[in-house]
Amino acid sequence: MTAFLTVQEAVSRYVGDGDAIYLAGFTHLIPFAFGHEIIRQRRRHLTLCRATPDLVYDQMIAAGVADTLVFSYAGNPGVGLLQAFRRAVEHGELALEEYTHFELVARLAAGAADLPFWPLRSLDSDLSARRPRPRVKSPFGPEEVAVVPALRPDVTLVHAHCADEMGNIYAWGLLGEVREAALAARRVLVSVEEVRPGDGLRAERDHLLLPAFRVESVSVAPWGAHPSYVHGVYDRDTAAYTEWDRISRDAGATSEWLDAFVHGVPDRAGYLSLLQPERLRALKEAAEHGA
Amino acid sequence: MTAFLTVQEAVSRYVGDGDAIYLAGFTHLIPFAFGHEIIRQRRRHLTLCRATPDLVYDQMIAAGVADTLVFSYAGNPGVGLLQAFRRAVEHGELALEEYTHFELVARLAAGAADLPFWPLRSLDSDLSARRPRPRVKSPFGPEEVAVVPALRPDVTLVHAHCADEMGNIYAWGLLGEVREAALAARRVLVSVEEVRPGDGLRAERDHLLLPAFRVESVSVAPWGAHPSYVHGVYDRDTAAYTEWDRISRDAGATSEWLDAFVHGVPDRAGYLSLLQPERLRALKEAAEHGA
Amino acid sequence: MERDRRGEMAIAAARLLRDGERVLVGVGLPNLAANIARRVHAPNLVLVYESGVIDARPTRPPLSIGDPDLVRTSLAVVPILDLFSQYLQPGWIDVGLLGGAQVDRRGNLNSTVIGSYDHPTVRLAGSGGAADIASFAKRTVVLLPQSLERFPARIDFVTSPGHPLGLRRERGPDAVVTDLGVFDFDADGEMRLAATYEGVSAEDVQVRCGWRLRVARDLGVVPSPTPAELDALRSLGGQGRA
Amino acid sequence: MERDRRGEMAIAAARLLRDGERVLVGVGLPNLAANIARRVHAPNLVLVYESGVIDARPTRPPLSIGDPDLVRTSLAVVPILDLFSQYLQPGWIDVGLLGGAQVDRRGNLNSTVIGSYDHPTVRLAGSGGAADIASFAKRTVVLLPQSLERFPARIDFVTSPGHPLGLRRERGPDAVVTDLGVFDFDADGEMRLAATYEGVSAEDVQVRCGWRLRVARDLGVVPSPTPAELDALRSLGGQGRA
Repeated sequence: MTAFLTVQEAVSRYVGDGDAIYLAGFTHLIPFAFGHEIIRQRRRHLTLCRATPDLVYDQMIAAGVADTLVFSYAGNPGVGLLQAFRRAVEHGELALEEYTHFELVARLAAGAADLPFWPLRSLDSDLSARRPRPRVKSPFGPEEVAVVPALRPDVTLVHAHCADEMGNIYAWGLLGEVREAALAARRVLVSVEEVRPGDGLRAERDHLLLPAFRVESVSVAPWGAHPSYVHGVYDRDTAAYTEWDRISRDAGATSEWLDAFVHGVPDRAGYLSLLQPERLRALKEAAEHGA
Repeated sequence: MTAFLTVQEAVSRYVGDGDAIYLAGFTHLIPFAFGHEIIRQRRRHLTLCRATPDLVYDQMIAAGVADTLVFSYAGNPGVGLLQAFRRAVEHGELALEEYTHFELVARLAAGAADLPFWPLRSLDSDLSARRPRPRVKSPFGPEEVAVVPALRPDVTLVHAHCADEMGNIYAWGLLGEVREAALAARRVLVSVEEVRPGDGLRAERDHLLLPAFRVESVSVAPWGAHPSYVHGVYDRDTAAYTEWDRISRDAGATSEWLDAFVHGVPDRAGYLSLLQPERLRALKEAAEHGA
Repeated sequence: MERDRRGEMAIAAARLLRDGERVLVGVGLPNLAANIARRVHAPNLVLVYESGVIDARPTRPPLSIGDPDLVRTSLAVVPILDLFSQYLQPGWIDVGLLGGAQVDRRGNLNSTVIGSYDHPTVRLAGSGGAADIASFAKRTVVLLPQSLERFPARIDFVTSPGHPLGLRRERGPDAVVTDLGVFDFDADGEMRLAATYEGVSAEDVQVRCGWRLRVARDLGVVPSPTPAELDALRSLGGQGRA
Repeated sequence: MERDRRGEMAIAAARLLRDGERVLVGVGLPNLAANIARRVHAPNLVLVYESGVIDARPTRPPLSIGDPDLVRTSLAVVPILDLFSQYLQPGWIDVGLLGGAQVDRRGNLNSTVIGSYDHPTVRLAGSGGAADIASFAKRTVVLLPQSLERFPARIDFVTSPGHPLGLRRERGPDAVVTDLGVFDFDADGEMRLAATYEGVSAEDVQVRCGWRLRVARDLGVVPSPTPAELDALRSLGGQGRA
């Protein structure tokens, strides 16, 4: 049975030091509430896996939770680079396992299907020079294709629109690699904007993201994806992405931000209380008008 | 650009003798209008590919269009066996390439991804004794997995709910292997219940089955899936599946049926004119009430 | 008074399903068994169909595994490829309920052909998903009526693999339910008669089995259907007499 | 009067796109170029984003490739895996528009690192989908401002493969658009200056290129932006002065 836990309980119970974790969500539905809670509980030696590390991993890297990053694009989307990531790499403080987008999602697909590898086409580059993509010969002809190894996170953390009382998870809009990342994991923890009582969600069958039996726990976390977005619920807080670029260029300012917005608050409600209500209202209105 | 053609024109232009074709649709959206037109145009030496041959291939086999059947389950769903298929096999008139469901859809997935093979787990059986599923060693560990070869039909034929005027194709309900079968093909021909003018369908983005640039031609064919069904539009004509069991047990009765319902009519409208209006009305009502 | 063999088989199979399990079912007897279980003792049973339907709550006996009623009452419908690769293959299906034309002592199933493959006496429908389900469901329960033809020493074709010789593999056949009794599988993977319906003896079963049958030392009797089970059977369109 | 180099580059790149093509674009200049083309001469251009968005009709410059506006105006949004495996890999993407930190004479692109990989001077974002797009789009158009640092004899890291030595592969780099001119690729896969903006000479370009540049015998001049192009540029939030 899917457990209904607070974000704190879920992280405390299921995310351990040294785990390989995947915070899913491609620009959309990024589980910031979970990411901040992992920082707050001072996990260490994590292997952070994510196609696009985005601000959430930049913050986690700055907070010192990570030893290794498995990724394919470490940019601040629409803004530039990830500054805490840059510092950690330029100072040799972070081990990297670097792939292309296609390779990384293919690794998840293999994990989700319980296969040791996934086949794809791949040309030589300095990425493959550093970490070979082995070739496998087709038994059916002269062709060779490359393969990448399965990626099986210990825990994948997902943010979604809503759950029903059984723990079935629903999401709308851009899904990126969320489903594959979840299905590849040994355990899936989900935070949602809301839990909807009754059977009403069953009519939304085309928007089922994960059935309850694939979900370890559900946590209610309104605004759990801010400053990323939840399609039709609140828009992306683009200003926050730009602000982070400024803050994160300075190690001291970064620490101060983490102290104030993560360590300095007990939970997501505390984080939200530090944001201007008008700011949140504008993001909500933008999403509703756009939808 | 996607062409808008009649069913006759589409088959005449794009389905050639000796082609490997795939009529997509798993119990749902089976393109009977296309199947009947292929019989009517007396194509020969086709390789018929379909997970579940169903009545449509039983009729095509009875009509003598096929040399080879690539399939995984040749039953009359909910009724029993496919009698024309049985006769052809028991008389040695049809070559078989037989797979499991998983293997067959995996072959399509490889075709859709332009890969020579697809990996999956597979235990030994008399199926694999007759046609080995070669093992490939993982470069990342001691494991071996089986692989099946890509299936790339010359033409995949699809029936769907509707298209827009650009040729984008929309469908609702159970999709089975339709998308993979279409994307694996060199050419995709689609018949639809209706073409909807304007941009209204763009709001149904979660129900896009195929973008226009993957579609060679669109043909309007109301009731194009009868006696299979179109979710929410008309229900499955279960009586027709039972009747076919009786008719198809006798080679003479089968020929008479083909003469009357396929060769004896010029097109789908002609076929429909042979059915009782109440019968069609009841199927429509059942779908609308159920939906 | 003639026995309702189909009803008895469905009820006996239903009892092997536990609440909360994910069960991959076909139409006919397997569907009947799963729905009896859901109504009687396993309200959270998750019915999965190889058409891609997950967690259906059918309102009528489905006429095919893609019946619109299954789709309309489902939690979700996924592409067939996803069902097999992301749910079945990794072990997320607890039980597969399978039929077949023949079964042997290792639980191998034939649903392909009677006679030889190239010159068949009767050509059957073939595997569909059966071989995949038999391979990767955590356990399978097989339903078929008992006869010498259906329980031969050697089946004509192995469509769905059972337990290899001398070894019980981790996943695979766990029970066989016939109109005479219920079988389980020994630690070495051989089928064993575990219980018979009232009035049926081990000898009655042996007579309709093509090999020397193992019989449990504590051979049981399949308990009679309860009123709740019979109600469920009737409401599902089974015959269901007491 | 200072030149609007970004605007000129976007317009020059837009002209390389043909109506009806499927174009895989990123945010920034590539997005600007594709949308100018769509408004001026290629109304049926299909904009595809590596986030899975197919056929977007953005109403504003997207702030990320997963911008809600792209999703809301799209024909469909598919899982990233499907976009790469079922659309890009089989060759259904006609053009990839790519940026990068460095390019070399074979069209190899670096977007990973300045300096060494293990001890970088500047660590950049990495491939994302760029290496996949450069490998499998039928052709790629590269946009980047021209400087010695960006056009070195040897780039620091090959993120996205260009043409192998001595061979023009079937897919791969087809044009490079900078703020000085437009390059194509010779039959042997080497970059060649094809045209310059008005007032820019081949020598101006050579000065900002780290290798001995091939120049087309019939070196052209990039035509000035048309009023329609400038209108489109302005309406898309580019600067767009004449």
